[in-house]
Amino acid sequence: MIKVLFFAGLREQLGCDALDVDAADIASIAQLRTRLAGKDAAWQSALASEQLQVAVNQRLATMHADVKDGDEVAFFPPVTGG
Amino acid sequence: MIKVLFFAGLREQLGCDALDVDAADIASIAQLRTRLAGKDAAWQSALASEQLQVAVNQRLATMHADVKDGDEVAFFPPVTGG
Amino acid sequence: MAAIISVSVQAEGFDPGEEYRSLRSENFADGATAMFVGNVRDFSPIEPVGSPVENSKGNSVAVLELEHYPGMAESALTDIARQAAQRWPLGRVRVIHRFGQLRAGEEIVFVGTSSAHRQAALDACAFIMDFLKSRAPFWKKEIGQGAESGHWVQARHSDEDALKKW
Amino acid sequence: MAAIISVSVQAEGFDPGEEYRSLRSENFADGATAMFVGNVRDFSPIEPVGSPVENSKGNSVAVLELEHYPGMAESALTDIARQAAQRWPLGRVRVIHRFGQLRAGEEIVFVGTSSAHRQAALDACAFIMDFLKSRAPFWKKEIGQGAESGHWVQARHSDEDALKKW
Repeated sequence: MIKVLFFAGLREQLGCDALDVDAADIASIAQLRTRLAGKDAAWQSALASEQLQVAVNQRLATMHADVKDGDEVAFFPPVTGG
Repeated sequence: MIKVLFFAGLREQLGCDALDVDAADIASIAQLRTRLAGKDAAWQSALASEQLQVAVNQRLATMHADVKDGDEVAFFPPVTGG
Repeated sequence: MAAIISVSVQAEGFDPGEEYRSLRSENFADGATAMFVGNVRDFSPIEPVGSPVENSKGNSVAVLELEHYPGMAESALTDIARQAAQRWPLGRVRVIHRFGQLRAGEEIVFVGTSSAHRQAALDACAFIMDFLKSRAPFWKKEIGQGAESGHWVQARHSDEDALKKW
Repeated sequence: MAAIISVSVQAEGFDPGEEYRSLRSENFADGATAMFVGNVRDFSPIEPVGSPVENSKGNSVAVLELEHYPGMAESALTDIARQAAQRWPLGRVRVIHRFGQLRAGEEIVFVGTSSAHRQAALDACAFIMDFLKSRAPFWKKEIGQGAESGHWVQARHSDEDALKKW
């Protein structure tokens, strides 16, 4: 399983803060994103944002990053702390 | 009269923190400096420093600045506050 | 000598005066201390009479809600502080970032650096703030007075651009 | 809107925490506060056994004596603060510089700036420190433990060079 987290505006858009995704057939963030976007139109729209950022195991990553069983992946909008 | 002040290391070298100088024949800082340097060898040496800074009426000035009766002129080494 | 780095991600408030004392305590090697504090703003340059209180840019902010990614927030801030300590000769680095609901005027973030050199302390403080703004997982939501839902603050390009100078 | 500028040249100590509170008091427009504090250092990287305590660079400083040019010191600091306020959108500027005898660890100088913009607050704080270092009439003399006379701190070229970036 891959643990997937969503934060801030994205979390609200999806109405979901976390879910588990079967790691079979998923080797990259891009594949994970495609799988999630396939759930329905709302997910497709929310995950289509070019500004979307991703972290793998709590470190910022790119959409090309590898992902494997047991990883924690988080999607979120650009950060606005400070 | 021109009121002349000396600070920090220069004050100690000269053994003098302030003196009044007759403004007659003195129109510039350079002339004032020459007059003071003429007092004796110690003054000549102390006032010869290229690093010497000057303020006229409490504002930083150059050695070419004008000076007139009633002005306050201060000579001092490079500042080291902060 | 490695810098002493301390990072906190917390709901509670903090006292910048106390943080200053902690940066200085038994610290005779560092003559320079730089600090930055970010507070919740609350201002209404244009507030027409009778208009509803809005939560968008430039209007009155009653409450700021700060969401964060627990775990990653701490490690991202620690990573940024370490990068600063590798780049400049720092004695101590202190970073605090709050989360949860904050009211106007309250402290959000504190960055403090001490060094033997003023430029190092100042540059490191600015560096940490710049990276924190664009790399640490915190999100701000402005909730206007009386408003039920809020407005997510949008990231600014100028914040991302600020990283280029380092 | 003109910045509120406050400058003090004083023998007494000050409390950076108190200065922070003063910069923030009823200040809801500025979300950013930058501060710099300079303290008297006291360190002895090389201190051979039996050597006399010296007051030169790198050795133990028992007392720092700060001489200043009364009147000009205040006006020079005010002028620097005003320049900063013309250059950046600052809400408040606070500058304190002490004179007289200070012991290791004591505060010498405080610069605090508040602004709606973090970069403005940080840059203005650094700008004021840079100009203060090379343009405000203060002179430091290090007096070693037990030493009767002292050693005037020499100005560094790097401080003059620091002005070029502004």
